[in-house]
Amino acid sequence: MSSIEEKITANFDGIEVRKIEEGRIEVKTKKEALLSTLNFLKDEGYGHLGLVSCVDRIEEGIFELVYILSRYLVGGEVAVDQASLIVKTEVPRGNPTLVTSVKVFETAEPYERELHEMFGIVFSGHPRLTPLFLERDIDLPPMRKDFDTRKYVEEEFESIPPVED
Amino acid sequence: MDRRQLIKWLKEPLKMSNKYSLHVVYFCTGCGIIEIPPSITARWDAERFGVKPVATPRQANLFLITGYVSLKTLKPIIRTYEQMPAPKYTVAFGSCPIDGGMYWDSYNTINHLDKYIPIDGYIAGCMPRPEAVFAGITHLWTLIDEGKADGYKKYRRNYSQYRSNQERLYGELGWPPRFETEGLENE
Amino acid sequence: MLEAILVVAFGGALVSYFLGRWTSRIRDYFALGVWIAILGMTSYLHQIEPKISTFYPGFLGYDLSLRITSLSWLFAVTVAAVSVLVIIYSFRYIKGHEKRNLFYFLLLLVNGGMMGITLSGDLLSFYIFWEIASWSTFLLISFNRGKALPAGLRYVVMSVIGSAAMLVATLSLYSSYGTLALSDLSTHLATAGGGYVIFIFLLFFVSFGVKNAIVPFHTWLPPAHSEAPAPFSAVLSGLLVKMGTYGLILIFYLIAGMKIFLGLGTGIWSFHYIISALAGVTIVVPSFIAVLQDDAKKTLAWSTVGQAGYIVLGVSFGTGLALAAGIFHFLNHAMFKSLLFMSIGTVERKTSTRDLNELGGLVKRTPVLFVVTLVGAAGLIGIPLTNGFFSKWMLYKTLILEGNPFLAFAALVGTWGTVLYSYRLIHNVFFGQLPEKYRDVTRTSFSTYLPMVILSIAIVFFGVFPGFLLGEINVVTTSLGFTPLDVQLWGISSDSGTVNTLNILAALAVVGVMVWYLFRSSAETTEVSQEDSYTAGAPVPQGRFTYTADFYRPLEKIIRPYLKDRIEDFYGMLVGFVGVLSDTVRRIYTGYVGTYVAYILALLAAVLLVQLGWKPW
Amino acid sequence: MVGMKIAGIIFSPIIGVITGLLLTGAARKMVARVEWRYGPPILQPVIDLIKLFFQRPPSHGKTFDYGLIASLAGSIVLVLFLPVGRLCPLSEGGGLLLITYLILIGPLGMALSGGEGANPYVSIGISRKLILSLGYEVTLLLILLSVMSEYDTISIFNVVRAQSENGWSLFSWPLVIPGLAYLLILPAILGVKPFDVASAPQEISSGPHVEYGGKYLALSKLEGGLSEFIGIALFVNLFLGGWSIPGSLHLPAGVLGVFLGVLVFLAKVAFVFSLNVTVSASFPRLRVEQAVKYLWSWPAFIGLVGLIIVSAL
Amino acid sequence: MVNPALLLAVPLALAFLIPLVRLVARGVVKWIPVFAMAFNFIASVLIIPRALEEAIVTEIGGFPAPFCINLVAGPLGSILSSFIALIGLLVAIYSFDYLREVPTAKYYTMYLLLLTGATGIVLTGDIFNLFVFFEILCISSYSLVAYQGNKAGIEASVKYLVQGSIGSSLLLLGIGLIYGQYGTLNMGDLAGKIEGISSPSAFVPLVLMITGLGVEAAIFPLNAWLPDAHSSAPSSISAVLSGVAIGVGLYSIARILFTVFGGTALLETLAVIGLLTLLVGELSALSQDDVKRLLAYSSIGQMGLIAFGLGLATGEGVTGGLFQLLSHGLSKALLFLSVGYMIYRSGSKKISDLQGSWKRTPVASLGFAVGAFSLVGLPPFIGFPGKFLIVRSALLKGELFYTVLVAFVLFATVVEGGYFFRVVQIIFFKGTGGRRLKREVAPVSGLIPLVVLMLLILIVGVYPGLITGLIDSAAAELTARSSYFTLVMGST
Repeated sequence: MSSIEEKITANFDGIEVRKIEEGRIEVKTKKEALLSTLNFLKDEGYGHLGLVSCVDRIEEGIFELVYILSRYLVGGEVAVDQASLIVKTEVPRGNPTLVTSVKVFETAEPYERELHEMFGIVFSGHPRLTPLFLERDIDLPPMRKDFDTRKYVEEEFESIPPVED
Repeated sequence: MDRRQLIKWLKEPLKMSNKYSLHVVYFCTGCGIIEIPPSITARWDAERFGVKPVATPRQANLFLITGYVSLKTLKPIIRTYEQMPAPKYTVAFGSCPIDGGMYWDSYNTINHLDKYIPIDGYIAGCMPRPEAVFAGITHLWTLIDEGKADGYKKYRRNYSQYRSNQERLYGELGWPPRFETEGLENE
Repeated sequence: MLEAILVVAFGGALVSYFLGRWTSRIRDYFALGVWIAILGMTSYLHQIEPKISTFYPGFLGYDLSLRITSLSWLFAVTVAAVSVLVIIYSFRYIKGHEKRNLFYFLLLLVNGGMMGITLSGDLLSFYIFWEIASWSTFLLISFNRGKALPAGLRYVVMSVIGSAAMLVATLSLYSSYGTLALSDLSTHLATAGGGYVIFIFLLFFVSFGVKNAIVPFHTWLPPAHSEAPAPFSAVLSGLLVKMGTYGLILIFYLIAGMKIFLGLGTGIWSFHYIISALAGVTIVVPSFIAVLQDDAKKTLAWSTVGQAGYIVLGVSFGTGLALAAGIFHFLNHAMFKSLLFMSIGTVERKTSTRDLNELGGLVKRTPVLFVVTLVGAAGLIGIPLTNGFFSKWMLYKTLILEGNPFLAFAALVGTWGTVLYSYRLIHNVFFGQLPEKYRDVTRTSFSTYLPMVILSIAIVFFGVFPGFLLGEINVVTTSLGFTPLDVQLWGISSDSGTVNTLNILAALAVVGVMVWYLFRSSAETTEVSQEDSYTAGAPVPQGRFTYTADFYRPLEKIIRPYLKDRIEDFYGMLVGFVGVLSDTVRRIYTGYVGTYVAYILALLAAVLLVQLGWKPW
Repeated sequence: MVGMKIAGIIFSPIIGVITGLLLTGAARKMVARVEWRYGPPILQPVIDLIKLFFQRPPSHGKTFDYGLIASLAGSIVLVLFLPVGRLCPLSEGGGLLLITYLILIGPLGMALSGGEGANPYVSIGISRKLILSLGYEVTLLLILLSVMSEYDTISIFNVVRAQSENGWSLFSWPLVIPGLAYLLILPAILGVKPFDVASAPQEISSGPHVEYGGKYLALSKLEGGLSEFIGIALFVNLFLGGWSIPGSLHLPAGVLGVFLGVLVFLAKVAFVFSLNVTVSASFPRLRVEQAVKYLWSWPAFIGLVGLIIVSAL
Repeated sequence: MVNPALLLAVPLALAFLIPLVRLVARGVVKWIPVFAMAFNFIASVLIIPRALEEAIVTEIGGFPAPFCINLVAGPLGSILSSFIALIGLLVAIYSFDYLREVPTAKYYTMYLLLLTGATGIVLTGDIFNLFVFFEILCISSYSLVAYQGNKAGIEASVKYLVQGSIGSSLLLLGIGLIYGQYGTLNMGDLAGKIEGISSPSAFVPLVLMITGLGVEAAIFPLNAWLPDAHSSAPSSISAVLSGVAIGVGLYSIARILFTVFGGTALLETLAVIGLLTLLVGELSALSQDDVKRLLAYSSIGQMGLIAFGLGLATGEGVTGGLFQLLSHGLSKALLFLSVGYMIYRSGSKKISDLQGSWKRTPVASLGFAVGAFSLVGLPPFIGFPGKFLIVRSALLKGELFYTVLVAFVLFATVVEGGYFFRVVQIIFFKGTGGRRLKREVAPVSGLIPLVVLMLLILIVGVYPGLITGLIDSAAAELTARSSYFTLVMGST
């Protein structure tokens, strides 16, 4: 039973598969090939999407989206190697748009809303990209590295005068 | 209940009754609330001092804010504060309500809570222990005695400023102003 | 004088119909004027010694007579008073309706029929007025379209059965004694055999039980009351249902006389005890069914069945105090039940719904209606300063002191059912958040709430000074052969337990003023709108913040299985049987001429054969 | 006799209110002791009242105020009809039947005033209160009927006088069964812990009292204390012989006798109350259906058996 | 002094005059039946006072008493003939322009013949003459039933023809036997000669005659023709048929039983059969959805009630029966006429399509309600005294058997109430959704008979004393067999 790496490389071209350590495999894929990869992996048994998160690599000018998949059941009984798979893809900081993966994993829906709110990444096809946590709409998404939180606090909160009698 | 106490009771029953019967409504935000159950139950027993938790702000006169206040929870805090009947006091736990504490530079935390609602007393400590809570309460007694715990009067006096601060923070608040804002400097 | 009353009543009905076709305003005032005149005439007859006057000499060999006794005077005045108020109420209620002339005609006809019933001097005129009242009630019940039709049909079938029973009883009385006048019937019945008296009592009990909705015959009442137009359901449950009580008193006490009625059978199996046990069941079961109803009028209808149980219990228990309690409760029930039906009718007209789960918050829009309904509900429950309390107190006292606490227990448990459903009526209609669609509900007009205000004042007045009514009732009970009660203005004083409404009033007033003063002197309050309510900090959700739906759901889960109405299914089965019978009979006419000819020859052959065989002729 | 009447009219409501407050204070103290806490001073309710009367609460309209006033007035008037020790000012005013109806005014007044508060918690509280009252009322009526038919009178004063002659009815044969049933439903009548479904602070944030602020809360606390007092006073009068001392010794006549009578009565009330509080301190709150199912099973059965025996004798 | 013979001669002559007049002046044709019936009504009303003291016996054909055909206009005969004339007059007015499409002269001739037949049966004193008038009545009603020419009408009238002819032949057979046996056809003479009915020689002809007449009088097994005939005949005709024809049939049975044969023993079975007819009629009416069929079945029921009344054999019972006969005649005529109107406007006979007709035809709906309430026997209307008298006389007999029968009668009343009130509800309160043909408003002349009938029902209902006096003497004449004999024979 060939390992998962050969399977991935066999099926997709332009994809890098690297084994970081025992039980964690990293898969780098293109933005366009993301959905097909996720589908393929889901069929391979990686049915659980643990997390969708984003790393702001400001110096390379990209957002690196990380999908963590893990596998529990293989053909019905508990899988031997509890390997978790980390799928990464990159999105340019200029116009961060990506197709939503809700169609493959419904659980991705709140994560993608949060990424939209905090990083400004637009997931096309997402059912409802409404604000999730923030009470007020802030012009620059706050989690971005170029967001100066001290300046924001200075302008927004310090400018409100204390109450004198 | 010695003779001096009795005279104090007869002279200013309002102060005394407010001191020895503080019905508390806890606003459980941030990490402070975990300190409240031990303060009520057997070991520290707040009821000795007449401090009793009650179900609704209508029945309460002490408002305990137990931790950092995020932007989203400030609105319910303002509503609850305004629903309490008049002689009411607010006590804030920990350093976060004072100036934001360790979240001082977070875009989501309210740094100076007393810009939006009057706070009568702070209990320092990154989550004060029950003994500190009782120390705070007994200090509150002295404030009440000296008449300095008049947060509710300040709120009513400077309601326009409070109101404008709140509106600056949220834009549109969603409920009408509690008191007529113009020309209320009397009180 | 008596004939004048009836002529005015029936004549008024006819004239008001034709007047109405011309102008409606004059018709309203004409109808009101007619009934105020009748009320004046009946109250003028107060305290006169009983007299009989035949008003129609030769109707099929009888002369129909009218008769005024203290008992019939009391019922007649109540009928007249309540119908005056109902007519005032229906000025506004029926204003837009297309068939309003028919409504007025039938309403006045029913009231006239009831006046006839109370004033009739012999059983035949009693029967005639009874029938007139019944069929005009049928037409009025099925006045609103929709579900009113089956309700009307069910009512009319049961009331025709009742009248058939009464017809047989009247005629068998005639065939054995040759006379139908009430006065000399009582002398004859004194000598009658026990079996015959029971036969007559049973037949009369059937016909009066149908009208009075005693348990086995009560199934027509809830649909009929909830579907009839509001002013009429006030008359229906306030007065018409009580004509059965008048009949019962007439037969049991006036004609048969106390000795015979109470002498039938011994101990538990005596006739009057069985009826009181039946009345006890009528109190308990319908009261709890009323608690689970969602439709306001259905609740009131079931409560009428329950309260009618009180009255029958009072009448059939047999002691002087019990009879006085029964009659007093009839007067009270006429007051507060017609008040409640009128107020619910007004609410239904304003909000076009009477479903308790959708109403709410009307206290801010119609405060007068709220106060009036509150007084009515207090009377229904029996809060001490209302007249309901006094009659119930008398009933319990005599039940307990006469030594059968189980009837008292049934009556008291019935009261608690009343507490539940009458508070639900107040709470679901007037309290809670005012829904958006009732924001613009207008205030009640003068002619609508005038009758209700008068009734509520009467409830409280007779609650505080029951002496006025008790005086009249005392005259009635003594005329029926019971020992007079020691009646004061403020209540009844007897060694075995007195009740003094004046000191209750005084105590409540003084204490109330003191508490009000304590309330007024402490810190002043600020007025707050209904949106400013405790919601644990969240904003008040618009339209979803009222919780009056399924008010008694926990209780419903426990007692729902026990309240299945088996009597209704039995009647359904009977009707089904008659339907099947009629279908089979219809098969006889097959449609082929051959079979028809065969029938003719078969009859001929059969007759000849029988004659040849057994020679019967 | 008239002096006694006037004394009664003045003192019995005061006694009622004060004992009501003291009872609530003692209850909080006892519950604290059960939980190994010191608990507030006994006079804590008085302090609470003084504080509440100075607060400036919001009001929701006319019925919101006058409903509460009527409820408190109704409860105070009820005390006039109840023999407190020997003081029974309006004893001939209607007896037990009037009391069963006057008991209604307190909760109904509270329900009316809470109703205008237009808060869903109020509606849930009131419906639970009425369902619970239906639950225990069935047994209470059975008990009252058996007492009344046993002593063949409807005046509670005669009942107590009869007990002072031939011993407390809790220990006389037929009435021990209703006495037992009464004890079983006493927590439900008082609305204490296992049965305080109507004003549960945690679940429905104290039901009808949700919108009560300063003086409204004060009046409702007074009414609560008073109705607890009434519940126990009814039990003491019916089954523990009101002011009579057990055995053959009789109270001295005159003012001293009256005073002693009141003291004896209050002692009995205190004892029954403490018995009850210990029960309530150690029980979790029932759901409404469970409460009604319990109340309609054992206590109702015992009450019915009592009534059958009494009416059979 | 009006000779009763004129009562027959005038309508007969006018009946045959109609075809001639139609040639000359078409418009006048519809006035002739009105004149005829008006004359009859006035004449018979004039006869009543004289007939009360002493019945008028007139000989036709010049022969002495036992051999001539003589008319006996006693109180019974005169009342019934005036009743027939009244109904005939009203229906004549009603069918003035009710049947606008095809009112050929044949309708009016047949109509007049029917009424003359009925009057003849009522007045005759000779059983063969009874048979002759009986034939005139039946044949004219056969043709009138089929008058509308549609398939249902023709089929119903053929059935009616078959059963009617069997009935008439049985009647003729009975008359032949009696003539062979006693040699005379005069009722008075026969009353003298026939002693008991137990002997077969008297019993067989009696049964034959009763069965023959029974077909026309709608007794239980023999009335299978009535539902189809009355429902498919035009409303005016079914009003006359139900009101008059079957009533007259029942009169003839009573006359045969009481005066000719004096078979009082058979009366008890007549009561039982009457009760059976009542129950069958009412029960089968309950599940009908065609309003005219419903009325037809209710006519069967009412005939049963009248037979039950007559079968009680006491003076009061017969009075009740006759009173109910009149009340049924009036109410049923009113019902059929008002239903005719409603069907004319709503276009279909189904009950559910009648809803909302109170708005389209207010007077007719009111008429239906009054008729229905009076048939059920509710007080202010004429039905109540009728039912009251019957029930009173039954209870006065005192036997348990009769009280049980009364219980059945009242059960039937309840069933009757059930279906009549359902229809009244649908008419008045169901809503205005019914089918609505855009025919213009019905002619005013149609409303006059309705209003007159309503007034009559109400007035006689409130003051029954007006006609109970007359009916008592009529009942006395019926039950007193010997006085009839001396009346007819003694006068020669």
